[in-house]
Amino acid sequence: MGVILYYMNFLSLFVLIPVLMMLGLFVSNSRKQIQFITATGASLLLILSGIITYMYLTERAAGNVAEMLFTADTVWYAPFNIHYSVGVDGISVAMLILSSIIVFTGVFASWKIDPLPKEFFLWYSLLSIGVYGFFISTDLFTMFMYYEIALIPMYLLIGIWGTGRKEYSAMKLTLMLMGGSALLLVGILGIYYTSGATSMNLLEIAKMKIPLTAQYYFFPLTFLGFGVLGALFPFHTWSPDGHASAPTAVSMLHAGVLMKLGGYGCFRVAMYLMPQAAHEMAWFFLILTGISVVYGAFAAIHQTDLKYINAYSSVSHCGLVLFAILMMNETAATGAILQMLSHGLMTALFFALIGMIYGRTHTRLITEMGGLMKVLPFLGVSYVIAGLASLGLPGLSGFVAEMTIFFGSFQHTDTFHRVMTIIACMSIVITAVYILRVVGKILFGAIQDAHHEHLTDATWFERISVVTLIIAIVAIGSAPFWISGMIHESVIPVISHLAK
Amino acid sequence: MDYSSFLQMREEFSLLAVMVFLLVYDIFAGEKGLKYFQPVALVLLTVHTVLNCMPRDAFEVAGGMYQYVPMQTYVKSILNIGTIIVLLQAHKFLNEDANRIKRGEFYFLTLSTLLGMYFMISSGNFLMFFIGLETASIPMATLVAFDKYNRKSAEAGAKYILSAVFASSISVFGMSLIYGSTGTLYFTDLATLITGTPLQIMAFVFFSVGLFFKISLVPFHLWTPDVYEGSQTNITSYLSVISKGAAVFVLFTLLIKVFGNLVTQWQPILYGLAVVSITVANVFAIRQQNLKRFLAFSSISQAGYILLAIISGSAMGMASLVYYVLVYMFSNLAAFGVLSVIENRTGKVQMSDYNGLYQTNPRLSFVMMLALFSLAGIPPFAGFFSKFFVFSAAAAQGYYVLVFIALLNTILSLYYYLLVIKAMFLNKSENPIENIKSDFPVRISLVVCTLGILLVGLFSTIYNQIAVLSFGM
Amino acid sequence: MAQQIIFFVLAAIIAIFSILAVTAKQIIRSATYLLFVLLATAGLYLLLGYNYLFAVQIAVYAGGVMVLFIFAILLTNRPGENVKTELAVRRVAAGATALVGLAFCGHVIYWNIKKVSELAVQADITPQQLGHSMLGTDKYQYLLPFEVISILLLACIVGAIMIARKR
Amino acid sequence: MSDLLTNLLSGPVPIEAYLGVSLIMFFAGVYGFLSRKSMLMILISIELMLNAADINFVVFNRYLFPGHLEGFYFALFTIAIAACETAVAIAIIINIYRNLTSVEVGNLDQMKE
Amino acid sequence: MQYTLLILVLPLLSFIVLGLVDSKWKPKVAGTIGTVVLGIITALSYFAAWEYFSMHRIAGVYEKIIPFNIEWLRFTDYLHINLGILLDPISVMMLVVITTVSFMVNIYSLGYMVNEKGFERYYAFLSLFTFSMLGLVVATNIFQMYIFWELVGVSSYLLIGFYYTKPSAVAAAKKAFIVTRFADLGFLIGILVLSFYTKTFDFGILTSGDTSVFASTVGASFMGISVMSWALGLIFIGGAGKSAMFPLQIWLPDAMEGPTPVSALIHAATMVVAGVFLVARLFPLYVVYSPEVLHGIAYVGAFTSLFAAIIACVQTDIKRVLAFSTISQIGFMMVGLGVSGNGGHEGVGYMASMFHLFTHAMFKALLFLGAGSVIHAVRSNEMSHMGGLRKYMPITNITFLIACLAIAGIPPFSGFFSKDEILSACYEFSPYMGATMTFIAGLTAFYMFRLYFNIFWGKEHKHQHTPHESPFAMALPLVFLATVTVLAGWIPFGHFVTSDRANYDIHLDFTVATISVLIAVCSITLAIIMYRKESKVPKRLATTFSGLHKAATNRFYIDEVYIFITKKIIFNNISLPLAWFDRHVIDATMNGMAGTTQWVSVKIKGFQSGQVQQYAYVFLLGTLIITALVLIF
Repeated sequence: MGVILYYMNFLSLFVLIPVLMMLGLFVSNSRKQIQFITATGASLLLILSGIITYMYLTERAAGNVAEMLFTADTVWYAPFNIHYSVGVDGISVAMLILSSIIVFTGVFASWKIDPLPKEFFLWYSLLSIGVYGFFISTDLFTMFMYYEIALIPMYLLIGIWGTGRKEYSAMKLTLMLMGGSALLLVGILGIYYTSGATSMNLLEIAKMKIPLTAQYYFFPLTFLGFGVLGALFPFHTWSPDGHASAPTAVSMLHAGVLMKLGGYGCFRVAMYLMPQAAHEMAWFFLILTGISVVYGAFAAIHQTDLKYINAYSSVSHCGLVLFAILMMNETAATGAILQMLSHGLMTALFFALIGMIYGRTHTRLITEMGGLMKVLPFLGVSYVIAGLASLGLPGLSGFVAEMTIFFGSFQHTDTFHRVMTIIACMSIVITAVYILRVVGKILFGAIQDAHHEHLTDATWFERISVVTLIIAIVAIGSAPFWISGMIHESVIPVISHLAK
Repeated sequence: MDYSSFLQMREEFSLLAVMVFLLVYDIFAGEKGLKYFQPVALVLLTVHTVLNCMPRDAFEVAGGMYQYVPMQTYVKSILNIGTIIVLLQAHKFLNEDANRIKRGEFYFLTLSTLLGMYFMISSGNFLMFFIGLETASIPMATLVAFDKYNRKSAEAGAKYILSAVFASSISVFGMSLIYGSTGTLYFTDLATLITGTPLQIMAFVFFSVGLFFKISLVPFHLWTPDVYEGSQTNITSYLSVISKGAAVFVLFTLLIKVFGNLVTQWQPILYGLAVVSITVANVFAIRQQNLKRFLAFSSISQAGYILLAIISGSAMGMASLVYYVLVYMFSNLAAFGVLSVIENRTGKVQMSDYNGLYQTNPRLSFVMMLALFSLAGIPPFAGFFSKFFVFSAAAAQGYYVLVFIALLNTILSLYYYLLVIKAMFLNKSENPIENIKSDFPVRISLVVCTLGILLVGLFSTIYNQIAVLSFGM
Repeated sequence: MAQQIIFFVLAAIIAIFSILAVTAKQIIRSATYLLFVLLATAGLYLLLGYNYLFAVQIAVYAGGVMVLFIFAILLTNRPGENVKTELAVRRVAAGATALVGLAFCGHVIYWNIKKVSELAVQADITPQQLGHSMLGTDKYQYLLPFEVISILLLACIVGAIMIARKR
Repeated sequence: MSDLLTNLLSGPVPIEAYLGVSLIMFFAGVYGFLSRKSMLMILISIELMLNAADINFVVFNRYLFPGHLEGFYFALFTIAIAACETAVAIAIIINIYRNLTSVEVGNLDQMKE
Repeated sequence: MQYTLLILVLPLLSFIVLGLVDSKWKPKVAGTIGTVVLGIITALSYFAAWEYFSMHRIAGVYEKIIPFNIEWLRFTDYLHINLGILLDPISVMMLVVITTVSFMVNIYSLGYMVNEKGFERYYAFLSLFTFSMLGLVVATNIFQMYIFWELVGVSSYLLIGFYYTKPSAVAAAKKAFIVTRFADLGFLIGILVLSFYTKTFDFGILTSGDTSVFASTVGASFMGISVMSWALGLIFIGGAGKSAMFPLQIWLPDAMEGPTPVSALIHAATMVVAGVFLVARLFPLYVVYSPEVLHGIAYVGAFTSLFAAIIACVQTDIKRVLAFSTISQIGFMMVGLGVSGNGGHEGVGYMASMFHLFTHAMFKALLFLGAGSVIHAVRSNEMSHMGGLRKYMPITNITFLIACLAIAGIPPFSGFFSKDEILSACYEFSPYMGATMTFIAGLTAFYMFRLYFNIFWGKEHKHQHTPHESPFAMALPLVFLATVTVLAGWIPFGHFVTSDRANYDIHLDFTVATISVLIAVCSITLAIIMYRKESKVPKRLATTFSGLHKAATNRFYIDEVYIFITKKIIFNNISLPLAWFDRHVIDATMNGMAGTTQWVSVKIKGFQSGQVQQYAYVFLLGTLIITALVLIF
């Protein structure tokens, strides 16, 4: 009866808090109350992620070498061996931190959302349930369930509160991601049934050996399934439209966290459980991800809509995540996780800023803006910082992640992999091109529109959101060792499993 | 002769008692007493449901004419609950002046079809089965034509009775061939006598199309949208949930119990039917503007998904099937409930009429949304779990390609479900449907459905209970 | 020998009038042909020794169903009006399908049925026996269906009246 | 084939003959159902189809499985059910006639696509 | 020598403080903070240099000191990025150069920039730059260098784009960043390749002479070229980008859009020599493992030098002349390294190159600051707007002249000594190289004096405001740098910086010196004739060699080539089609699938005709077909 409530593990708080937020929102009736509830909830989550990180690190320091910590396991659907099981390792902790930061900043970025604030935050909370649940799950079923939970609120969030061709984009995004999850579900079922495991728990299945022929079918399915969410070429087209139409906080959460579900899943599920197929088929996906990386960057050069630029840039950056994962060595994988973290933060920052700029100028076309640095110095400087993070400036998070990926990938013994790495490296130049183009066009130069002369700079809640993100970006960028170490040691079991 | 063994058929007798009582009550009660007709009926039905919800040990009556296994209790209970919900939703409709006079008939006919389904479910002989089937479908035709001065309803009635009779004559022809090739009509005897001769296979196909018709699988589904559209909404929901639910369960039992030896034949048949049903229905559904037609096609594709559970032919499949029917009942009845409330008040059933519904009727649109999400299989609503289990059951038997095709179709189905949600939440309307204050019984029904959608999935007890019994089938 | 001749006569009647019944131009003729077919079927039952069935067939069909038909025809038809058939295309399609179905089913049945031409000797079915098995609760006894079909009949009556009556 | 003919004419009536008759009846019914425009005609065709099944049951019972009366009873009940069907169908058709002043099946086209 | 850490930390703190407070403080305060911090670290650097050169010599060889080193990020067990401080002769020398010039520029800016908006921002960026540049030179490993290399690039970007409302400045900043970024890609790949084979980033290990580190590179080659050549060549591309070697020089002239003190600091004295420093840092590797790349560097340097010198002769924007002159001089340094061998007399090129780096930093900074002073006075960069300024700006005039003499290689100014060493190294390498470089030296003298005379002599231009001498804050650095320029030549540089860190006595090669001085004098004379007074000679020459003149004025159309490549090829032929492809092929495929489904849906609606008989027909057919299929298969 009621497993979730019954056997509480404190990791489940990550899911429970948003649920409570939803309940609170149900009964709330003024904007003040809504703001209070969401801000409190989001702050609690942020604090909780801090606590988890601290506990995790102390536990590890105390010499606990279990693959997953704080595990809890309750049988849910016994006939299908479905368990509600949770647990975290360094990777999940990193993702939880990311999610918490972005959920927190997203709340402030949509402080004055209109219309229907209550509904907005209801769906927003549901979305965060999906995200958190995914990262704490160790059971394939619950993972998949949370994954899907995260998909659906998107439709309404984009459709109701979005801009532009929102209905089209929302539909496209939802359907394409649903397509991904269709592939994924077949993959998951295949994995479970061919492995002969007696539970859907990841760690359990990992101990089993899935027959090679089965792996050949289910690895591509699973990888592609998650890959769609990770904006893998050629299934990335939901991303530009979707991000362009989504409201600020949703873009942030979606690009910042949801796309990371893809990478995380590819790593945790597809590759971890089917190592042999991963080895043999990696080349194909490497080419796809390589295309993603370069292609996304090139496509971004030519866009004129800020959100499109950032969306294509996300395609490129997330491509790099999958690319690194496929290299199957510790360093590259660490880099991939770092890149998820870093890209999550900076793309959230970007979308937050774009949202704020759009809220003032009512345009996202770079041709219609200019010289905003003069009237919006805070937003301008933040935008430059985000841009610099994105193009991989040392001291900001992007650099750490990208370098770890490149150096990790280049350690591969095959020439093919190394050549691919070099091709992927090219993206950093192209990134610089489009980032500087945007910065130059919208922030610098002369003001294009007379109305823009009288814009006001960021308000306090917008500043909270932006500053939090910048602090996180700088923190990771300038002191990467602890988080990199934490991730690295959690990557090792997976990679060593792959190496067998 | 000892008729005491008949008393074991508690479900049937108790329902029959309710029926007879209502018939008498309807005839003899005065104007005053008739006021309480519906509440009395609903209370009696609830009592009947509660009394008969505990499974008992398996038994046979009338020399195997009637066979009971515990699982049937659950199925019958699901049908009971569904019927009660439908009747709650029909409450308002039946209180209208034009219909009050036919109220007793409505209840009697509905319950007699339900009784027919009971017998169909518990039959142990083709004769019983056939009578049950007909009891479930012939009075249904009169229900479909219930709103007899409505041209659409009359047409739907005609279409239904003609199609149904055609289907049952093919089916009965098939039964005759089964009899001809085996010499018996008792299920227990047939299981061994059916050995897979071409005649038996042909007989089997002829026979089963009768059921396919009831489940409305493509290409035996063509009547469905027309009839669903034409008949009164509550009857449509009854058709789409109760009648279909009983039929899928029976199909599964028969396939296992009687045609177990033909498994190599019926698996590919169902495979093809599942693929075609899901796909064709979805492709049709995306274009529908009338929500009743829309839900008709949706129910056809849902039937296709149920076939996945049947194909697996396993205990797991059986449990998934019953569970699927339960969840499908809650979801579909919630959707139809909203539909009927709105149709009864405003007569609007077009999708474009629903534009901006959320602005004026947030609760109704919320329930509708939950129902559609559940039908689309979105977590954390119950529909997700039921779909997952069905897929899981099929995958366990190695039908990965089938699962894959079905899953691809979920994209399509999500698309059209989202169209409705889009209409309600996203679209703006010049003259939206005014705020509707639904009456108490409907509200109860919607609350029950919503709770069902929300909780049946999250609480595993229900499924586990079903699964425990599924091994006895 | 007489049996054979009777059979062939009946068979011929059935075959011919079946086809006539579905192709006749006037509906009243059609109904009449149907009556012939039903009567001939009753004759077959008699030939096979099922007197009781013969009686039921005549009573129910000729006495009940046909009356219903005639009433319905009189209610809905202006006399002398021909009943239209479907377009030629559809007729051909229907005919072809029916023929294919006939051939196909005939083929399957013919090659798979146990070929018996001798009738087993069977004692007459007495009314007592019938009554027994009709009201018994054992195997091969039919009280339960008998009861259930009464419910069906009741429901049908209720339904039919509800539909057919004014208001 | 000639065997069959001689058997037919000289020996006792073989089961195939009965089945042939019922098949013809059945498919005549099918043809009627698919090709006639009047709903009453369609109903007549249905009667043919059901009747064919009855013949099958009776013949099988008498020829192949004379031990019990299963086919016999089935036919008996089917006759009753056919009567029910006819009654309800005719009620509905009359209702249609009241609504449309026609019993042509082609007029039932309010709902499509 | 732990205190050297302060040299890095202080400017960083200064950046953070100045960056965060933004416009809350009075501009003066910000400027003062920046300058004081620079003053402190300059003093620290001088102290460190004194301590290092006087105390840390063991057996005649300067030791390498790593006073501070922490692990910043670990890639693998053997590859980890450390952040630390490496002190050896070249890094200590660079510390001195950077802090000195930076300090001077800070002081100068107090006068030059005082009226600009965003004064604090300016000082914040200057601090950031100083921090990054210092971090670069003291890097203990190649990756630390790369990190600071990038930071230097971004500070350069920010400073060039300081006047962000000016489109040309924004464009120049962007160009500078992207071009160097492109080169950095080479650097990065170079590091990838190098670290892949050597399994280390550490300079200490790489340059220790331990061959076991390179064991795996033996015989490893890619496309017929050994991996070490690939690695070192690619790394050089990075250096070439920062040091504006051909063909990556295009960003530097445009970078003159930034404030002039910035040009003095970044684009003359410090950042642009980072490439030279990089090659010098990895010199032991170049010499041992890939001499062919080293020679390539020499040729690239020589060509760039010549190329830039020719262009410098015809430019009319004084800062651009100086920019091309910078390119040309860096070419000299590259040549010096390229022709050098390792150790002792062989290594004279290395020593000379470093020496030239040092002297050039001083006199080029001086030139830029002088030019800034002039621009400050006349508010224009164009030569035609100047002339006859010597009367108004005596200090500027004299210091500028000193710098010109130094760069022209006239003894006893510092440029003479360093350039002479390079030339003699060139002659030892090959006579042709020597001759070319001598010719370029002559060109240098010519265009510098063309510049000088055009500014301070010649016809006086009508000024709107009467030009006046710069304030004290600007004059002081000029005087200080002029003094250094005069005296620096006498530093016994070989005692401090050599390729093998051992002592080496400089001795002038008088033949080479005489030739070069003669040529310089001739060139100067020519310049005097042509530009001291207004004359028709330049015009006539320009018409005679109109093709060459036009090409040189347009910088040999290299920018156009770049624009062609970026705009036409990348932007229009790759990016645009890709964007199109994305929308109209990939996205259209996805939309097409949806569209097809809709289409099918419309097409098959006829099945649902509403006709019961058709339904029954389908029903029957379905039954028969299923039966048939099952029976047949």
